[in-house]
Amino acid sequence: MLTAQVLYGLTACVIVALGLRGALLHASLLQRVVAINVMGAGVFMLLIAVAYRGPGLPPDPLPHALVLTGIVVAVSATALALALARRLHAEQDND
Amino acid sequence: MNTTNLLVFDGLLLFSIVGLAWASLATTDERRSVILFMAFGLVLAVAWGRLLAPDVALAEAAIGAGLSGALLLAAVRKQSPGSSHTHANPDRNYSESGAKVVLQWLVTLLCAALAGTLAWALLHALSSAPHDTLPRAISDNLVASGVSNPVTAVLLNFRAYDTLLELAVLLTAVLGIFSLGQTTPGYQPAGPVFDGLVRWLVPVLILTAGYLLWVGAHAPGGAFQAGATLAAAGVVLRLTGRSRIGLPDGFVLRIIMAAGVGVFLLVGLTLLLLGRPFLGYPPAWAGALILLIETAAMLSIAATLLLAFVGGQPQSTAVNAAANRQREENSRC
Amino acid sequence: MTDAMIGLVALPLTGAVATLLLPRSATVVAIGAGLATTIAAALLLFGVANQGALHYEMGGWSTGLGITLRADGLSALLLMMTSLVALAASVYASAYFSAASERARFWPLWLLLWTSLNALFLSGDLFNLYVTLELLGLSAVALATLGGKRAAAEAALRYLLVGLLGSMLFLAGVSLIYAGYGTLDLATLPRVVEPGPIAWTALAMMTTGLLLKTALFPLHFWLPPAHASAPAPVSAVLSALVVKAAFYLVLRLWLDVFANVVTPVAANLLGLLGACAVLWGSWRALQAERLKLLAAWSTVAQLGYLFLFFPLLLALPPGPTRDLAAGGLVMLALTHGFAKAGLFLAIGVIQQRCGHDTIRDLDGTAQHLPATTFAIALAGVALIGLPPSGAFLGKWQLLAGAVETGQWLWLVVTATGSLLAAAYIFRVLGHAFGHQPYPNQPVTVAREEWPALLLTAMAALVLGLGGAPVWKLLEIGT
Amino acid sequence: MARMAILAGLWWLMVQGRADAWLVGVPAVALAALASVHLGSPALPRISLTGLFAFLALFLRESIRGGIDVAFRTLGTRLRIEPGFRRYRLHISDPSARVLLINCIGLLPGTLAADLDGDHAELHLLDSSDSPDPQLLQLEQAVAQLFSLRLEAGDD
Amino acid sequence: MINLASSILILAGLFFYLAGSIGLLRLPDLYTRLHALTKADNLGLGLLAAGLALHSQHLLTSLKLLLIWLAVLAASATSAHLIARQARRQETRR
Amino acid sequence: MTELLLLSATGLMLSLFLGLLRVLLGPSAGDRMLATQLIGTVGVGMLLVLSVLLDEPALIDVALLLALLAAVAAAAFTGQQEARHD
Amino acid sequence: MNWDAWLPVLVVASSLLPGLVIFFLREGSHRLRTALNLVGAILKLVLVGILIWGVFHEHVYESRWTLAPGLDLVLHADTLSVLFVTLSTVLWLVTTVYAIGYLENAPHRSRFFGFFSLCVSATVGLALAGNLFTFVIFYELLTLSTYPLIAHRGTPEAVRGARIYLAYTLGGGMLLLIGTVWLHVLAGPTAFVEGGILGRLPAEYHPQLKVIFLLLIIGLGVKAALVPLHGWLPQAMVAPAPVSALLHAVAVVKAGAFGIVRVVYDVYGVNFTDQLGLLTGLGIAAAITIVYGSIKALFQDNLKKRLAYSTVSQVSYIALGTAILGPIGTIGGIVHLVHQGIMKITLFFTAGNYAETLGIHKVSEMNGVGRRMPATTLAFSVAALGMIGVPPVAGFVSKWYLGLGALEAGMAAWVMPVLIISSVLNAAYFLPVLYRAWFREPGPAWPAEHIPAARFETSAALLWPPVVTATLALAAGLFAAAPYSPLEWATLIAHREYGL
Repeated sequence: MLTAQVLYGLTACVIVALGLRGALLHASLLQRVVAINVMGAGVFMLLIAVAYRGPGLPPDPLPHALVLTGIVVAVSATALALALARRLHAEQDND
Repeated sequence: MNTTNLLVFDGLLLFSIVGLAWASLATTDERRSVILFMAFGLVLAVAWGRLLAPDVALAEAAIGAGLSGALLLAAVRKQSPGSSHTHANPDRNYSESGAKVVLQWLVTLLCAALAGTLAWALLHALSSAPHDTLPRAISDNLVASGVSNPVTAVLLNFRAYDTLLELAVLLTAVLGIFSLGQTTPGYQPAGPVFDGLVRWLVPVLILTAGYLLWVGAHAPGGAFQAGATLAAAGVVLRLTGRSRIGLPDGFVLRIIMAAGVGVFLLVGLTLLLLGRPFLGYPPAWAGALILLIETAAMLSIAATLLLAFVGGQPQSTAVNAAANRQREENSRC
Repeated sequence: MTDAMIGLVALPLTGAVATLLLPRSATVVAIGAGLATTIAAALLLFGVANQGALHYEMGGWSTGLGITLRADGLSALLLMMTSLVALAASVYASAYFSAASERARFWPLWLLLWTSLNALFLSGDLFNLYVTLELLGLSAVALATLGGKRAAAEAALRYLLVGLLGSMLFLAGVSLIYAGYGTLDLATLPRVVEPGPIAWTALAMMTTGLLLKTALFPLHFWLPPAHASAPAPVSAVLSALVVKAAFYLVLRLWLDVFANVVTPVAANLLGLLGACAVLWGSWRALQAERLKLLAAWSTVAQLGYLFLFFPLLLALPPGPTRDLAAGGLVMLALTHGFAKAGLFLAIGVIQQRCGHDTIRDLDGTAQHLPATTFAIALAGVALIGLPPSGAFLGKWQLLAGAVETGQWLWLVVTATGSLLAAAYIFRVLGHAFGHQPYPNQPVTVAREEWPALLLTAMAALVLGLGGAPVWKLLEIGT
Repeated sequence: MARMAILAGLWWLMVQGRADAWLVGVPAVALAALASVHLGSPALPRISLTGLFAFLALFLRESIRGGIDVAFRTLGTRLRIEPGFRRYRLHISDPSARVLLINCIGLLPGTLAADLDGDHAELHLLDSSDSPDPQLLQLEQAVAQLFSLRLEAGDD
Repeated sequence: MINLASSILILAGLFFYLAGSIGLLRLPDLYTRLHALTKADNLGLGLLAAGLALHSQHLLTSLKLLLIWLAVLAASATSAHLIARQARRQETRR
Repeated sequence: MTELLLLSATGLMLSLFLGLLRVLLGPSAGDRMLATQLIGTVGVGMLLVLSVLLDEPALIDVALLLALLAAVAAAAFTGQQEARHD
Repeated sequence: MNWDAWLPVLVVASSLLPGLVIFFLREGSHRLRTALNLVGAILKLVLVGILIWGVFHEHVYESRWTLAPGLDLVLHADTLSVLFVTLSTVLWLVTTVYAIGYLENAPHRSRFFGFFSLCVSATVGLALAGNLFTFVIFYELLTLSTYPLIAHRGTPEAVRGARIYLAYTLGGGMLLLIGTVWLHVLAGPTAFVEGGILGRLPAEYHPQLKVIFLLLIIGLGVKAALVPLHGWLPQAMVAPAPVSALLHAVAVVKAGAFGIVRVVYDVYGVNFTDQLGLLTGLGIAAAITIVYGSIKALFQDNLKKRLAYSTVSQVSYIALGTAILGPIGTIGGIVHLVHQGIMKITLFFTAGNYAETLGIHKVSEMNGVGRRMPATTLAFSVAALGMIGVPPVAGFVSKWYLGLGALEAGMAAWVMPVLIISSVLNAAYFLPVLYRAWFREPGPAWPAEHIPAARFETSAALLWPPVVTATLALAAGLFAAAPYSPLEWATLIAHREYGL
């Protein structure tokens, strides 16, 4: 077991939990989006920590590819969520 | 090299990451939250670098540090800056009571339990020897994949199907944003200094995008990072108050939006017709096909992210074809 | 036949691109693509029936390195249902969306949604499933916003956030699986997965994420507003297919991939939540003032039934009895899919013709729109689980399983839920048959009425009377 | 053409001189150049080579001075600062040169351009007891030399 | 010899980085902090990059490091100005 | 040399950490943004050091991109502020 | 599939298909609708005739269609089903004629006749059901197809009555379903076999079987209107008269009673039921219902309600007959299935005639109606006397056999008093009506004369059906010993059930 793997992996767990908590508790739409992104970052960190094989060794490329896909997907979702939130805000302001 | 010496570095880095995540979610001020999130992204990029994941680090640098921030900032409510009362819903005031506190504690406890369980399981997973079958398979087949960067090989060849669907996700997002109708109002013309920044930044970003696209074949980089960089150029343009931000109109825009999925599909189906498996490139052509697909994907990604920032379909004020053509010519950048 | 699998993904996706590029003829292109997709689904179904489970290695890379598509009896059935429901809804939508701009927006997203459903049912890879789930979620949300009203946008946003949260939990589970077992392939996993912290945690997280998406009580809160405010054809597909997709994954994970990890306690927990969903969903449906809301709450309840099967399936030893129960589960899911889609389309007709869908003011609908009212009645038969609907056969197996395993609680819940369902359905029909000044109108069945009628007839008659092959097909596992 | 060359040089630098990169490089450079043209940057001003060296020298020197200055001001046990604002009339009107100037002011010891308002720059000073004018003037001269411009007479 | 020079440069860069950060903490208001950021940090990065450039075997890599430094320099000078300007405008408006 | 690089990486981390405090303390949005800029600059330095330390030249590209996009972020921040006061 | 396998399907389809076509007919295409109805009804009659002949000669008519593994939809003609099929077919034909007359110019006739046909199809299917599973399916279908008929008028009372009907029947259906499923799990597919099949099960199942029996009887008892499950029946009176006729005489109530017969004889087997000690319970429930229904009927002024409570009471004779062990009691119960049907349908037809022609809804308004509508009132009188059990009308035959059966089974101690009390009560609530109709002077005007064209009596389509059914009731009593008479057939059934 690599120390770095464990360190980063455990941190990832904490971040996932933090993000989840934020997503569940925040009233603000924007901050929920942020929270979900934080959670995503935690999951990505988990994957990258798993991929890590130690200094000087090539890491497992598969999780990296997965994370890249994940990031794109997360950005798409974030963009859509934000566009919706903006639309809602605009309508609320018009009221 | 002794890794224990990086322990302090790792510790501080992780502490900052957790601190930023926590801080960004602890506040009720949207703007503060977003800025903290941007800082979080920056630090994450370093962390990915530290874990030898430069491909991801590039993406994080482009997205987490730059574009996400811009997107989020654009969505921060404009009416009540810095106010914690962001919801126009009057019922919310009710819930500032004991029940809410209990709920908060409950959720916190739940999330702590989640973190604990996850950590427990992860430690179990890490305690056994790493699974090397798949990495080995990847490196064994790398020669046939047409590229020498294993991450690109996975993304665009071994698991190209994922990437095809990922591009479909992007397309969906942009169509969804389109369907919301309107763009956000533009920005005021910026001052000369900002303009100065833009004048050198945009060409350099375009250049960098090209570089990332090319370099992806044998080193970290690729269509997504390139597309995000290109989109960043558009974002900067938009911020200077320009209405033309490098996005074409109408049909051309639709083609660009669809290019990623379209070219991917076209390649896949053509191969199918030629008697090969769907998305099974002949090794001799793989490199060229991947570059082709990546180029199309880059354009789609850039257009999508940019449209997301703009927040809707660019106003098509086409009065007549001539005006349209004129605009097209003006907007090539 | 394996090419049909590619076709199921590539055809609607190509259609989506084509409709995006050719907005003028989007409707024709989309219906064409839909027809082609349906043919592919039928081919696949026949292929699976004749040749057994099929698989396709994407890009020619061996399983594990590449992604493998798989189709067995269950997925072929669900794909067929997806195609039929989506095709019918497409025909309806071609009449529903009249403005050219609306169509241009609708069709690409619609076909993307279709793509994602097909891709999901075919996927044989955990991470690929995550991507398809996201594609599904985003396209569903984007379509839901087409309602244009503020309520729609609000509900859609909540739907999106919940969906994202669900996918993130799912992805976390997937990551854990990769960390622990070094593979993402669904067919390889059952051989390597063993009970222990990794599998438990991963399964718990993935399941929680999926339950959010499939709206199992108490994670259902987002569903009624989202499904009630979307445009009718979209609501139809959301309720009939989209939530089903997530449910399908739960089923796959619990019964195939993690079969030796799942514990009876966990299954009982799912069953209990399902029971709550049945009772609460039905109760709320009974209280609903609007027809669409009623239909949406009914979806919450109907999904609950599906979860009642989990404790039964886990308690039954593998064998014909268990297969019967599993078939009942699938039959119930299929019937609900057709019935609910038809119901939403019928409600859409009412909403457009009457200008509202307030239940109290529906008096006389049976006179004005007899075919649509009949469709609602047929859907009601299927939702209550009366014969000759497929749901009757499904509930029969549910009850039989409960008796067989001595789990009487589920029996009581099923009975109560069915009676509540009857109550809310006949509340509507009572109003529909209510008295109105007599207009001597001929019976008209317009283009927008046919899809609902056919879908509900499928649920209430065809599946119930000709559903035996479903059990046959389900024997074809991966 | 000049900007094309600069951009091509940048490209060459980025790809670390690999020749096979030009397949992507040519369109990328062309696009970047096009963007640069359309952004309305005027044709590159005539840059004098001697001016460039002089400017770079000054720039490096002042940057280092600025860094050291601020470092020692803040690292002392007592903060040796006396912040304040001050208006400064610019002697250069060429827009590009002005932008460069504004940016460089931030790197001079103790100064920071907070706003630009017509011909006047709003400067923030770390130590307002110390007049920044001489070094500013020096910088302006260097910039002017770089762009082959002449300073306008100022009447501040 | 080169190693020594590069080590010194790197250490100096580190020094300025730390100085800038401490300045950021200690200085009393936004503007003064901006001073610390633009001057100290950029110098820090410059020295660090120079040190690493010396260390590097390839000239092109070294030039790339320089390029990065220039980019950061230009970007942070501009953003410092923008941040200051915005703060200033908000102040004067109120 | 490795020790030196390790030292500087850790030192930079410390520097980042201090900047972090400013991000957390604020008080104004501008302060936070400026501290974020600092984190960006430090991050660039850190990536450069790491690229040598871990022998991963691609991290230089990351640093370049980070440098460029940090500018975009700052621009977005101020630009958005401007638009807000229309 | 050969002819023998198709015949039961055709019997069901002969009303189902016309019904489905009728749904899509225009409101105005009166003739086509009538033609379809009549052709269907007559065709069914012919098919049923073949069926009777075949079954008598021990031909096996069975259609089987697998719905799910182990769950077959089976249509099978045995003696009991033929009895019920014949009853419903004949009465359907009559009721159709009546309904055509009754609903002249009324709205939504297509819908009405469509559901009417579906209702009959469900009844016939139920009669031909070859196993409990099939029975349950048609039982629920019957519920579904009658709902729109009860709600047909669309008035708030109609909708309310329909809702109450639905609540009862669906609840009952659910219990029936649970019982059936349970039984299915215990014993596998429960085909209807003369003499029953459950006796073979090991003794440890007996407690469960008792519970299941209770579930099944309660489930069926709802439709059969066993007290206290009868609450829906008086409420459903709001339906148009032909519907009421159908509900009480042919379809719904009968379906429940028929189901009880099936469960006792062909699922459990009467001996086994007795062995489990369940027959007495059933008998007591029936007895209570008989008495209770009669007492309630006594206090109804509304004619249709009085008839409804009379149904509650009379249908339980069937259950009573079932509960009496021994072939004679069985004959009494089964033959009453037919007898009660023809008599009760006559009563409802005539009640409908009074309401439709003169606007008479209450007993108190019937003074002298026999002079205005003698033929109708004659039919009414025949049926009412039959109900009381006056010879030679059919009702007498039923009661006679029930009494004999009770004597034979040694249950006379309590069955006889019930029969006597009930007959007295029957007389008490019918005879005053007859007296009023024939011997009281009519008032100055009828509440509302609807059909002025029919100066004498009422329109032909309304008149002939009750006359025919009254004649049948009389004939069933007079020629009870003739071959193919209901009594003979019931005897055949009983003999086969007891394996005689």
